[in-house]
Amino acid sequence: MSAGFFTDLLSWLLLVAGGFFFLVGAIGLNRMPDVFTRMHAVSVGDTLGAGLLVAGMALQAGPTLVTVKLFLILLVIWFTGPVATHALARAALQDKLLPLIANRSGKLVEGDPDKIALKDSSKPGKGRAQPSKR
Amino acid sequence: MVLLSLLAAVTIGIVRLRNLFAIVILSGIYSFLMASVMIVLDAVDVAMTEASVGAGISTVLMLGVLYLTKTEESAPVHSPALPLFVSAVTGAVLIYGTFGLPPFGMADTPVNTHIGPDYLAGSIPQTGIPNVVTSVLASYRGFDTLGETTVIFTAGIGVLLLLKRLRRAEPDK
Amino acid sequence: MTVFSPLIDHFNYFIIIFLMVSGLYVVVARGNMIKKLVGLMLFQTSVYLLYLSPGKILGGTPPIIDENFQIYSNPLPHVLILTAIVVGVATLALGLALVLRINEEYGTIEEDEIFAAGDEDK
Amino acid sequence: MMFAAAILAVLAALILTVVRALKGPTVFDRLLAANSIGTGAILLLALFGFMTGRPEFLDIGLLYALLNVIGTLAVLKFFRYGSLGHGGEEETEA
Repeated sequence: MSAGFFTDLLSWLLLVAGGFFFLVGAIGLNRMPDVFTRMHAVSVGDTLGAGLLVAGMALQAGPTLVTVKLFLILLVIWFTGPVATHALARAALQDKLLPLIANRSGKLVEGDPDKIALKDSSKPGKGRAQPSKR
Repeated sequence: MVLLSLLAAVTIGIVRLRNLFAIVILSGIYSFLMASVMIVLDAVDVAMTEASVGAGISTVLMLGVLYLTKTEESAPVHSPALPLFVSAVTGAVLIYGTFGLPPFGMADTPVNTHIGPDYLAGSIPQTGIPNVVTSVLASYRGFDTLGETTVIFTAGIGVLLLLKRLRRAEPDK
Repeated sequence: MTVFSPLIDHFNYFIIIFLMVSGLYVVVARGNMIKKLVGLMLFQTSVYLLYLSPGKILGGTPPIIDENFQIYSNPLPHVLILTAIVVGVATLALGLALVLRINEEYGTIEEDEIFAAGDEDK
Repeated sequence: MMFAAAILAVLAALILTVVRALKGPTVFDRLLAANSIGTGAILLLALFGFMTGRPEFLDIGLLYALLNVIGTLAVLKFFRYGSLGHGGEEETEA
């Protein structure tokens, strides 16, 4: 009885946390200013959210075939998500879509990552505060 | 219900957008949402087919055609008033018609009492297949499926004929 | 409550009809061939939903026989729609092939430009 | 009950994602949203299966996951090379 109760409690926690992270990812998808930062937001939901949700469901399912399938799905999501995001970022960069970079006054402007990197190396005092996101 | 509203929202997007790439991507999203709705409506096999056909094959086919043509729709020349009027009238008539339909999810409607239960009861004893959709598709209504296969075959031949002319014409250029 | 209950009971039908009508609108009003095909797809999928939604029984499960369950949704619409989806993709492929052929012949996929080109030929 | 809570969260996330897909200024935004919707649909499907007590339909989730990435990569490959491998004609016959 108590073991079942703890399992339920744990899967409650995992499911709520997973739902929360997935929601946070979606909110980030709406709030972030450009494509590259949005990718960053989505990855939260894709990895942590999906992982916690799957873990919560697996606790409820117990050691059955269902659990195996769940973890297979998780594996596929975890492998394909970064691949798709990487390809997306590459294609976006190739399509002359530049990431937004904060300039001196903190305003967001479109910047060329190569030029920024050059500027950083020429002025070592400033440091690499804005690495170009690929 | 929320999923259905999302479907409607995506539809509005499809109608309004003019970039054909965005339209194809949105139709992929539409297919995913549609498949989710079908899961909720208990149609698991249909959802599987819809996902693979709608989100997979259709998207790839349309992209292939977009590659060979162009990706931007030109601005509409005619005023949309007449089609809008026709659509609105059709929609109004159809919505009037829905009030004659039974409410959602009732078990005692004519649809659900006439022949479906026979299949459900007969599937295991008569065919031994636990998935009733499979048994009806392949066993009770096998001729329908034969007809379907014929249609696909015909469509395949049509596509081949059309594209054969295309390929023969290309080296001349 | 009495006013709104038919609206809630028929909500899925309303959405279906909205999809159907917007598909119709796209097919009639837009000149672009590929967009017309997408509109055709919208119309088709709305019909799928129209078939599937009366077959759902509240509290039922998918029609895969299992001794733990008693109520199943109606399997017949699923079969019909399965056929319809496959035929739908076949017609879509045929339509896209036609679009390619038209594009090769006229150099455009806009309806109006095709008509204009046809008039010039006469 | 716990599955219902998670389903609500995923549904809300899906709504927000669809908003982005409709608003998205560039094609890439929409594509990102499409990818995210695919993940959301998988999770929704799994949670729904658990809620109704028939969690055997996870194969479909697996199919969704694979199709999701195939669709995304097809579009992206299009952007990168301007074609889908051999060009459009071959693809149409498939």
